[in-house]
Amino acid sequence: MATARRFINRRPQRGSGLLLAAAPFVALILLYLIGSDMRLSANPGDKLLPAPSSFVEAISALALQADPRSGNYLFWTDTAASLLRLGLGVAIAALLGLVFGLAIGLFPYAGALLDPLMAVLSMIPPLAILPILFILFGLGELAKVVLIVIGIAPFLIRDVAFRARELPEELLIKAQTLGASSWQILLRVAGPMILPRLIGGIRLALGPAWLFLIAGEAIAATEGLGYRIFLVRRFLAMDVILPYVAWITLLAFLMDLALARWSRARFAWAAGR
Amino acid sequence: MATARRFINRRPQRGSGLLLAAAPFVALILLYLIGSDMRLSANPGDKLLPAPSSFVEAISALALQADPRSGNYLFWTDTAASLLRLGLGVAIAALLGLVFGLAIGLFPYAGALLDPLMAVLSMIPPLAILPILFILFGLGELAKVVLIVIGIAPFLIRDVAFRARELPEELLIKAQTLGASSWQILLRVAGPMILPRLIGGIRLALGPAWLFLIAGEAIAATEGLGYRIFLVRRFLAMDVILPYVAWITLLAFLMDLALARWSRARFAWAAGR
Amino acid sequence: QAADAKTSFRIAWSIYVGWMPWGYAADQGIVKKWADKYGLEIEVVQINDYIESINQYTAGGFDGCVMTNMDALTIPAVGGVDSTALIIGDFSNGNDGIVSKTAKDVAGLKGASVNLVELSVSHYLLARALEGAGMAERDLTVVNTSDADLVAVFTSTPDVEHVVTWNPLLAEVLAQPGATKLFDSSQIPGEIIDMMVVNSETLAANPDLGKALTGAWYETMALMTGDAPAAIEARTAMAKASGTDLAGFDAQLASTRLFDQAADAVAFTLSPDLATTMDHVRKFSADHGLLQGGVDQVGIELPGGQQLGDPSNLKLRFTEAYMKLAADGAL
Amino acid sequence: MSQITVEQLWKAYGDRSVLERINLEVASGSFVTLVGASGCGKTTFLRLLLGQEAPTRGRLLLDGAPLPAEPGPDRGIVFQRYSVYPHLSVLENVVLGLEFRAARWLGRLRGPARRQAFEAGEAMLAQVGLEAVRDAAPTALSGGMQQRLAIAQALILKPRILLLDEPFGALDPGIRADMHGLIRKLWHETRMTVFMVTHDISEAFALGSRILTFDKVRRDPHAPEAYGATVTYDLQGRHRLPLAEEAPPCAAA
Amino acid sequence: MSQITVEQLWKAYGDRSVLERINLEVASGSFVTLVGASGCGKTTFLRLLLGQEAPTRGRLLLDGAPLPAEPGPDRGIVFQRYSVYPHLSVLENVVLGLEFRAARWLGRLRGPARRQAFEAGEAMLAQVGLEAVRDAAPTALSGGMQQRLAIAQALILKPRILLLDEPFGALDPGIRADMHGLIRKLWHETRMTVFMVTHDISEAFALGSRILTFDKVRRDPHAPEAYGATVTYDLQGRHRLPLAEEAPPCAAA
Ligand SMILES: Nc1ncnc2c1ncn2[C@@H]1O[C@H](COP(=O)(O)OP(=O)(O)OP(=O)(O)O)[C@@H](O)[C@H]1O
Ligand SMILES: Nc1ncnc2c1ncn2[C@@H]1O[C@H](COP(=O)(O)OP(=O)(O)OP(=O)(O)O)[C@@H](O)[C@H]1O
Ligand SMILES: [Mg+2]
Ligand SMILES: [Mg+2]
Repeated sequence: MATARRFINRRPQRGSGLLLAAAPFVALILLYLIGSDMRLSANPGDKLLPAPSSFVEAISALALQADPRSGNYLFWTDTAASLLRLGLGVAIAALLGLVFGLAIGLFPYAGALLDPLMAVLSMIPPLAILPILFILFGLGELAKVVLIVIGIAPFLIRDVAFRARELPEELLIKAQTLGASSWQILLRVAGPMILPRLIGGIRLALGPAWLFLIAGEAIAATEGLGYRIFLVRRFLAMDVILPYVAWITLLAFLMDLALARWSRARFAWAAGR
Repeated sequence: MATARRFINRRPQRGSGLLLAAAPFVALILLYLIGSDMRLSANPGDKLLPAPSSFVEAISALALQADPRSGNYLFWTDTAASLLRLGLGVAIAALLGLVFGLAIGLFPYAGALLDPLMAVLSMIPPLAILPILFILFGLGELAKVVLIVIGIAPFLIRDVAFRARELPEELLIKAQTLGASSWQILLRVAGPMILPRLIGGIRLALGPAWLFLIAGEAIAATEGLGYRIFLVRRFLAMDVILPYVAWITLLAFLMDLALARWSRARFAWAAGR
Repeated sequence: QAADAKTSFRIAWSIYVGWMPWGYAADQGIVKKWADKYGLEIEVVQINDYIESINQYTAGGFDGCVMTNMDALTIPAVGGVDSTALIIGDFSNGNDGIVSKTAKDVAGLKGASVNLVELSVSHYLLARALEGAGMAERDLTVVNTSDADLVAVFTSTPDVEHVVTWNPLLAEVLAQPGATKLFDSSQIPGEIIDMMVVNSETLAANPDLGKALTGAWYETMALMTGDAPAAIEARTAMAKASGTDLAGFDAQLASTRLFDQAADAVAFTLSPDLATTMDHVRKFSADHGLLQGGVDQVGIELPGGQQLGDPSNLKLRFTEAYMKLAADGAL
Repeated sequence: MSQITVEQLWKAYGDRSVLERINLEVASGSFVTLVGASGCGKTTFLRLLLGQEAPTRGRLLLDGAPLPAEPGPDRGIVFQRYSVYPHLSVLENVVLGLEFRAARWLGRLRGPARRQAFEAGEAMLAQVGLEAVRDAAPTALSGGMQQRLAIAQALILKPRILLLDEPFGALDPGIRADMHGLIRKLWHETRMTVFMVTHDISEAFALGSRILTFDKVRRDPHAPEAYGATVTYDLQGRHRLPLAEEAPPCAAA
Repeated sequence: MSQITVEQLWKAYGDRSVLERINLEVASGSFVTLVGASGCGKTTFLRLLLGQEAPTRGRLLLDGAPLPAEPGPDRGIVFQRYSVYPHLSVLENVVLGLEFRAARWLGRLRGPARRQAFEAGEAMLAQVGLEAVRDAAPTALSGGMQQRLAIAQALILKPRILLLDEPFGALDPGIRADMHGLIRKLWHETRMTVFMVTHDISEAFALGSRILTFDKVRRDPHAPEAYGATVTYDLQGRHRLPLAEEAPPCAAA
């Protein structure tokens, strides 16, 4: 009976679903292994598609052996430095998003003042103003964090403002009939109700945040995942680059997952929306 | 009576709203002029914050005078080259978004196969895998277009897939009771209904698209807005960089506006959503 | 002047064979030792992106920065920052080169696309090579390519056939099977100069800064040259920091005329060839729009009072004074 | 011609029983109205008839053969909302079924076939009184007009069974009366079998030739979800009982 | 104590008249139900009473003084939906008004004041029969329970006027009857003035001590939006008229 059903109505079983999900990854890995083998047999010194053993060597050298110059385990100091910058940048942008987004979305005057500015700011490609940023904020940690903030804050602000305007008007009216002032509405109604959406916005902004982190580290840093990638890129050390990219992807993935989980646990009431 | 009203209930009049909107821009311009004047009076050769007249000179040299070396009007060839790359990249990504997004969102088998892959792909920072892109696609126009596609297609695919899953189930069921095959549902129901959302997705992706365009042009090019910015960065020619950034911002703004207008005109039925 | 009475200074450097000693000197405390001697604080900052370090210096973020003679002219000097070449560290003697997969000589580049960092010394090297072969830049197409990606694109993309670059990228590119070096900087010796540039006003107000830097530099030079275990160790550390090994680093050094003796640097600075070189450089810069006011826009002061360009706009100065102090053992 | 047989039908979602032990014979051409408290499984029953869900146990037969396991053109449906396609004009909405049937690959007719289909569509629109707005966008129509359009759209393929899930629940009382007239007229003309869910008892009695009430007969106070609902009353139309007062709601308020 | 006077009230949005020439005296402690076809301006009238909208012409007086021009704690409201805060527990929802009143800056009470407020909240919850679910999330409640919560939330500040906009429109008939009992009880106890919009005529008559019907009396066939609605019938409670049949709907179906 199920044979003739429309493709739109056919669902994979649990097991075959997992198989299907794994298939493209397996295919990609196989493709890589074949390509790597072909290039390496033509030129054993080829650096483009290293054998998997080279990844292990390169990464264990970085992760398990202290760098003789600095005594650091580079892989971990890179990771720590990048995560710190990313965390700071995202946290600051989120705070700006919450404060300015709520103000713009809730208060018509604030909206009239800042909405057009944000619309224009969000259109400026941050990479184009990198030189200006470095000059304004120096080449230290500040500039890298600022780049992330500038890169994602306008998006978060506009997203929060948009969502604040979408809050059911009835709930804001009701708060007023309960005697709430604008400030109390912000603090106890609009603020808490916007939080899960802010988390959603942060999840969307994580991709760009990584991008700006890497771009910033490429130009001025002495450690960090992006720094390392750009340092060894000059020598085409794919045995370092590819594991670093995989590691970044994994970190990004875990962050996204953690935020999603946390949001679902903490803001269970918003789940259905 | 209106004096004691809550801030949340107070709306600016039309005229004062315009004034408010203009205020931050005027403030920014004033700030720039003061800063520029201060630096220029300390060092007349300063290139960091040039006087407005320098912008005019620099841009009219690029826009109105043919380059002696190539005979081109650089400002316009840069703009044309960048817009072509951007347009191609966005168009291809949109097509991929539509095709794969609909397939993933509508067909459970396609979703099981591609959803996890897309989740992982969308987490890879494209800037980190630039070398791989060059190797696969060369250094010509193709690589720059591909960078844009790789940068935004996963987002568009996932966005469309998500929206396809959000289509009212009733409408898909109803199509089946009208005898539609999966293919017909795709073609006449889900496809057309997703289009306005695709435009919305493209609008969101335009920012990142510009980013990737600039990053690609920074790496290897002979013309383009990003190329020029990174080239003249070598001698800190802010008199070129700032007008170029303003021009990019304007272009991005106009594109966004045009898409919004067109979408509202063409998909009037989706307006209320 | 704002530069008066300063005791703490910031110096920027970026990774390049001739500048690695700065990183080593900072790591080993040599810079601190000399700074202490003159009662100063000197912070030595490594910056990934060479151009960004010069831009920062030009914008006032640093008091000194390493750069080539050409960039010193086209970036800080043109930007109105009066700069002095404090230490002539080396000149490129084969460290910059033109490499091709298909062409056999410079003339073979006619009509081709050449990938390089536009407006850099690579561009200058190409211009000089073309001049020597009786060609001009319009005979080929220059494709601006980021230095970080030159190796990748040359080794892996068939449509990139010719590149101009510097070490250590040059060595990577040459290692590619079938790559031929068409031209290198040893054919224009002394024209691509790597130096420590400091802000002239700061230097005038704080001559001790010049003394401390010069002292630290030549102590490091003495430490790293030769075959003593300490020298091997120093060069190994520098090799590691620049992403290669001792052999690779020594190979790069071999194509660099490093002035490890201050007296040699003084002699180079005083030689009349320097004026010729700078004249070439400023003509190239003017041709490429870097000196928009023409060849004479910026004045260059050479040792012995000789001047090039606009004498009322002297922004780039060469001086042997501090190196001479080192040569005389007077620091 | 379209006789429905329900045999020992049982539907559960995981541990949760929704419907149990339903046995029915519905004669071809019946107008069956389904009432019962919210959450009693009325919509679920319609979904089973539609083929959108499969029974957990038991069988559903159409003229003695098992019902196709997915929705198809033999069974039309009208939902409370979201029943028309916002991106198509009124006329295009009605013609859609004909286009699906005739244009397998493009889903879009051309030339004379198209003209013919559109004429049929206009005739259908005239029957539901929408000929004047044939080129309008459905979003511009009132709720009642949208539901008329949804009915026209479902009827154009002449389904043997028409399923209606609270089709007038969102409409104003006045408009609702109009719709009753319309649906009764169409039922008389086409003689199809109709199943209609409603919350409005008087509507159920006014329209139905047969009224089924759904409720739970077994209750386990410790496991309120253990048992499902079944048909508790099976009444002939034009026969009134104060059902709402009698049957306690299934779901806790 | 809370006498409402409406004088020559007229409300238009741009060219579109919604309400016109409304004159009313509502005695303190009345239970006024408002009926009328969809789009007749019932909600608009409530919004004017609430201060959410300003009249285009005419005046609204509360005990002889102009009504405050924005919502405040003297006038409580319950909407058809979206009336409770999903991010607060049931008890927190009820206490919110007390916290707003007492904690000007934080909007959140601490210490004994907090304990006192929460006790008052629990007493209020007991009145609407929700004491058992005080710590639950409102999203976990049924529709009827959510509306009871919304009423409790509005009543805790003892507003002089309570406005209800189709408060039971989304509820099941059985639950609706419960709610009628509840609202009547609370009205009796508090003696506040109640305005309640409903679509259900029998509800209007069952609850109201006074029933107002809204409709357009003037119509311009060429400009259907030129004229607004006004009060067409003003009836005492417990007095029935087949109003639905008489008053044609304002908005075209
Ligand atoms: N896909 C599903 N998974 C789990 N439970 C479901 C599912 N669909 C419906 N149910 C449950 O089955 C029960 C019956 O739902 P159904 O929608 O059939 O009720 P109904 O009688 O149509 O109610 P209403 O009058 O509110 O429309 C409900 O308790 C519902 O929660
Ligand atoms: N902000 C507004 N701007 C313009 N028109 C409005 C606005 N608010 C309401 N209207 C119009 O005023 C008329 C009355 O609306 P209102 O919501 O008061 O009707 P109602 O009697 O409550 O209807 P229902 O029974 O459907 O809730 C409608 O035609 C509506 O379109
Ligand atoms: Mg239902
Ligand atoms: Mg209303």
